[in-house]
Amino acid sequence: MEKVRLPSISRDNHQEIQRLAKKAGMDLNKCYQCGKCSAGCPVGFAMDESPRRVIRLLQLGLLDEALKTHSIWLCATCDTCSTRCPNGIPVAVLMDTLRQEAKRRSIITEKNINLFNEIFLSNVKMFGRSPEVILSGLYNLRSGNLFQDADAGSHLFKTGKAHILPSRVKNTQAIKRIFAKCLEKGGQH
Amino acid sequence: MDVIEEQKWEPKILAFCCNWCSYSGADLAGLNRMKYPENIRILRVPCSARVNPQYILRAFQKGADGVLVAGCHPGDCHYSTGNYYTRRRFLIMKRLLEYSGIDPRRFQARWVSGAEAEKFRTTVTKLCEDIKAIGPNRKLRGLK
Amino acid sequence: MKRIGVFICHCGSNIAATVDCAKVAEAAKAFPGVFFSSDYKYMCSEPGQEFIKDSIKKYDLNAIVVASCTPRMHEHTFRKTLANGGLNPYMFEMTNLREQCSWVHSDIEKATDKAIDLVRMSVAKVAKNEELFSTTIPVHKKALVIGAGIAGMQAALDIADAGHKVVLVDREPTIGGKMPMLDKTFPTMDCSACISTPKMVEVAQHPNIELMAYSEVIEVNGFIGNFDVKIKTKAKYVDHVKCTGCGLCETKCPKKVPNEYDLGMGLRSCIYKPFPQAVPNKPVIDAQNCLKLTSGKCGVCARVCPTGAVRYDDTESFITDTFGAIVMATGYDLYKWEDVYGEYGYGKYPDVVTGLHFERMVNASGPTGGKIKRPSDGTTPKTVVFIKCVGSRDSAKAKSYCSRACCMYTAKHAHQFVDKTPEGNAYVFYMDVRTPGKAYDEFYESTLRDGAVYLRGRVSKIYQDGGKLIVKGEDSLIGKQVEVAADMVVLATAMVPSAGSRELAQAVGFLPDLNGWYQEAHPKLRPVETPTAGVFLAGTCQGPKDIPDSVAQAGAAAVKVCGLLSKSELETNPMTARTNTTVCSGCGICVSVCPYKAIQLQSITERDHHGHRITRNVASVNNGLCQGCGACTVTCRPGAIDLQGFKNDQILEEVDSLWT
Amino acid sequence: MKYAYYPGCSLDATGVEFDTSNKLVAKKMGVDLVEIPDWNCCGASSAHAVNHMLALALPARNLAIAEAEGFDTVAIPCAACFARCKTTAAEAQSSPETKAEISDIIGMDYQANIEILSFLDVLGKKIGLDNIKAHVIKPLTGLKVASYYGCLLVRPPKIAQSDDPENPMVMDNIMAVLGADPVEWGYKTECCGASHVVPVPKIGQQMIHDILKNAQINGAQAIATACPLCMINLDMRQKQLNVQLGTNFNMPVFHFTELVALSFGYSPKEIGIHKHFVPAESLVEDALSTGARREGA
Repeated sequence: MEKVRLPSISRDNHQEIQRLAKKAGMDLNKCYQCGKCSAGCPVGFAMDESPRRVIRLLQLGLLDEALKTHSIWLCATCDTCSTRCPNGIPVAVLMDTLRQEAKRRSIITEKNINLFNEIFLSNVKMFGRSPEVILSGLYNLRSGNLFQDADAGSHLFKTGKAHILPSRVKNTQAIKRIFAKCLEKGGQH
Repeated sequence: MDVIEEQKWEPKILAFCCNWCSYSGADLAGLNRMKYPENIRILRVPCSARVNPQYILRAFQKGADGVLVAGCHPGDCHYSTGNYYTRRRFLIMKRLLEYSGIDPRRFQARWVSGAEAEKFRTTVTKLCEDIKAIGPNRKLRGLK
Repeated sequence: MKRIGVFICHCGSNIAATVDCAKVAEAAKAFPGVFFSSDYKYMCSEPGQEFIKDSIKKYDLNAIVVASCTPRMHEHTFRKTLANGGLNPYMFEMTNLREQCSWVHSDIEKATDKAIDLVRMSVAKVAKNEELFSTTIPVHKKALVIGAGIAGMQAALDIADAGHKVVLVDREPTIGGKMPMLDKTFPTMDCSACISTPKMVEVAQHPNIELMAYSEVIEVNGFIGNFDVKIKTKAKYVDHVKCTGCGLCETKCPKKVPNEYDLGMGLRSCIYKPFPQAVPNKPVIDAQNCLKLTSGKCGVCARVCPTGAVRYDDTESFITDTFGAIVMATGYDLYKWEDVYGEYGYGKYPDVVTGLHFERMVNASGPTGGKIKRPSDGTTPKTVVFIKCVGSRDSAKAKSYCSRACCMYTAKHAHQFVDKTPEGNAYVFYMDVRTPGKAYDEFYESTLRDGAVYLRGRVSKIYQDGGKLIVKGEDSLIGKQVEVAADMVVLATAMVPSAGSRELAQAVGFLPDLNGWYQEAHPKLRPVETPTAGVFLAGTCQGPKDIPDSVAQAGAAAVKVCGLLSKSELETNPMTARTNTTVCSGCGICVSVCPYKAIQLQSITERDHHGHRITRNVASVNNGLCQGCGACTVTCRPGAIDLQGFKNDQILEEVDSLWT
Repeated sequence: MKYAYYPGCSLDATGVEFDTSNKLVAKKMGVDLVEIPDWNCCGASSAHAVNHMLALALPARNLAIAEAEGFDTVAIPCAACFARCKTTAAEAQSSPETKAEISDIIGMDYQANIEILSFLDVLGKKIGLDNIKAHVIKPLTGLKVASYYGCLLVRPPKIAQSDDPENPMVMDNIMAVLGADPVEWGYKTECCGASHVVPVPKIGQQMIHDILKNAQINGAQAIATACPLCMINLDMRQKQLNVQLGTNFNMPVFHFTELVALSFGYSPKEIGIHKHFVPAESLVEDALSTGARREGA
């Protein structure tokens, strides 16, 4: 069992945690660790740390540990937790916030999810839309799972549910502008 | 006043304290021998809701450099609802004073319970420091 | 013309060490109206007080200022000194030189200057003091207890045993409240009805207690010692004088409806007693459902009644009476979890029940004869999940407070279930186990030994899956999700103030707290008093409590009542508000701000300056009710209402004196 | 009624029959759907995982265009798109700064006053059950349907503003007026994992499995969805699940508007029922024929 030496909060990561909590619109002290969020979490079964424990890590000032969890990547943002939290804590938003922060620090514990997001967004950036075929195609290529969902492919094409040529936005400049602006406004992609 | 006077100037601050919370908070500060500036003059009232805004205006007219109104915490009023009136009343009062050119820092309404000796001490100490920083009040002086 | 005497106390060295008392006394001589000023080692000592009395005679003083410790300490002492010295005790002001000067400062020069200022303030004020006289009000030696649950019954019995008359009112057809509904009581596990029903009988038979069941307090006027109360008794449709309570009518009544007493799990007739040991042990007719009263048909009960006690034409009746004191004992209801807990099924799953349902189930005289059965199919559950804090400690959905009794009764329920179901599984989902009571934690531990499994975590969802209820939680101690396939789920729902308690409080003249509980006058030092003098609190109306605490608090309230009723009259504090009717415009704003309903508009007839008779409204203050807070004085635009002892001119003189 | 229509990427591909049935139903109900010109992807389900502002700006552009075109309402079939747009609107409405920042990023003036409706809202809130009932000519009598809402149409409650976050009934009620028999089940608002099934298949599959399982246990013959992502997950993945988890699911899944369209008398063919992965025609035929028999009798 790993030992935590308290106080574990150095001044700056305390401020860092407060900043993230503020960004997520929550007050960490409000969480009394009842676990209702984790009890109802549909992805909970696959998480290394339950959402409750992720919040606990932050309460104790263990920011890096929190950012290293797989949980923040596995969260499906279904908001079951936030909806039922007796203290009205926006848990899902916190997960988003931590995920974004982890990515900013390039702490990526779920490579495939990150890869999926990157391809997804680079598609959106390029076409203004998200052509599913290209998405899964590129994803398979880069993740190395070459034949994932290949079985479904034929049916998709046969039924016209997939097109080789992606539909795209005419005004691609507008989209590029949006991406550029958002990047300069901090955050990354 | 001339420079020399300016230097040995000591602010005079009037504090209205409700009998049940803030006045006994001040007493407790005494019991604990807590030190705070001599500039404060406590005037005992049954409830902060007894403090008529007129008194504050009068104090500033007569030459008060600062005024404090202290009462029980909202919800703990000995008379159950008095300090709610106080709270609303002095929000407006503050604006009026600001309007009439008085630095709002000169007038404060604070909640100090009978147990909060330390809070009483820090409140009045802070108030004194602020007022010393702002300097003597000349607004409303001698207005009749 | 005031002849003021000033006395500066050294309090040994307490004051003298930091304040130059002689200098202060000397300075005071120069203050307007001061005829004598001196310092002395201990003013509160016997010789000190003699010194004051002598000076009063010697210098013909008619107002006194003593500068010593805090008035909260010795104001009363010196008032008596004045009285003994032949002055009105209110011709007195006290300067706080110890707590608020010498003890908090160290610079002698500055402290002395401040002391002089403080004394000047007191002198300025006392110059405006007037003689005040306290009046007396009579005390009606009769108490009203509202609500006849265990707390109300206990309070009534204690007051009655002390020899005072008590009227005990309850809106239900029987007294007893919720306690008789319970099966056993923690931690001793003695039968709840067995210890509460004898009390009900004792109440009914007590010569000093007048029982008014099926009745409600609808109007309260007056003040401490003199509350005028209007009480409504609902139509019973049965003459309880004639009725012998034989119960024949109940057996013959053709219509059956769900029994409130069994939370709808059992049936009752429309002419009914809520339960066999009801007190009074005589039935009433439920007018909403009675065939005779709704459709005119039937009339069986009247026909079978051997004493002809049934009265279909009965109507509600009213009485008014005067009481010296009132005890509020209106109790609690259970939080309506069905309204907000969708994740637990909004009450659409029949086998998700509350703790009170469970109590009725395990109760031998309950609808299932003491057998734990699933409401859905009547089978015996093998796996039962207990969920704590449903509605409690949930600021997002329900109540943020802890309901205090749930941890213990849930432990009791879990114990009872495993006790009655040898191979049964009891799972308790909790956030904390709070057992701060004598033998409470030991009880919880015994429940654990019985085999109940405690899981730390709030349940997120319950859903029906075939015959089972799937309960999804987290065991937060291992950080893993847990899922229980349960046959029945018991919710420990929050306590909330009983329906109508807010309206009642307003009628009596005080405000409940944010959650609707009755607010005690002081959380520590006046726990059974309300801000309204003469009104006291017993039991859960003040906040969630278990039975022992309710009974203890009832006893405390009773003592307060007895203390009050032991006096034949009360001396009123003369420092109350007073109206100058000549300038009062009758706007009535003071009426609305008074927390004690002490001010009323009263019409007076007078002659105006042309000699015409005119009638107009003016504010008049009831000295019995006024507590002297002065909130009214500030709202008075013409400045007609003022507070004796803290009059506007007194305070303004104090303010002015600082800068003269 | 004239609504701006935001199909979103999926309806242009895997959700094509959702698009078709929406338009058929709208036509029948006299609702004029006008596709937002040159709309872009709303960023779901990746943008919010990466960049907060991006997650607001992408939907905002579409909404701003619709506003500029003079629409006061936009109808959005995809639950994910719906959620992203509602979130954007909520954040912009709650803070003028955010609104200004968004407008600056997209280089258009975003008012955040256009009303955003899911198709459940359109049918449930705007058109209304009676109106739908009036158009039913081929009731789906006795078809046991599990109405599946998923997460984004009901949560977070303040954003989604559905009829109920824990036990929504709007789709069940619609199914009932179609003559179908809505089943009571426990997973109507559980999450299907959205895109998880691609990057983390094992997890995604488990989530989908649990939903199908619960529908099965509670006697559903079919599942009705209101989101193309849910649809593709529940429909396309069954075969995969059977291989991976050794199950034998064969549960037809529908876009709920397909069922509405069917009961309005459109043929399975024109709606595109044959495009489903799990064959659904025969089930539909049975339901329609029993319906017809009952009508006849």
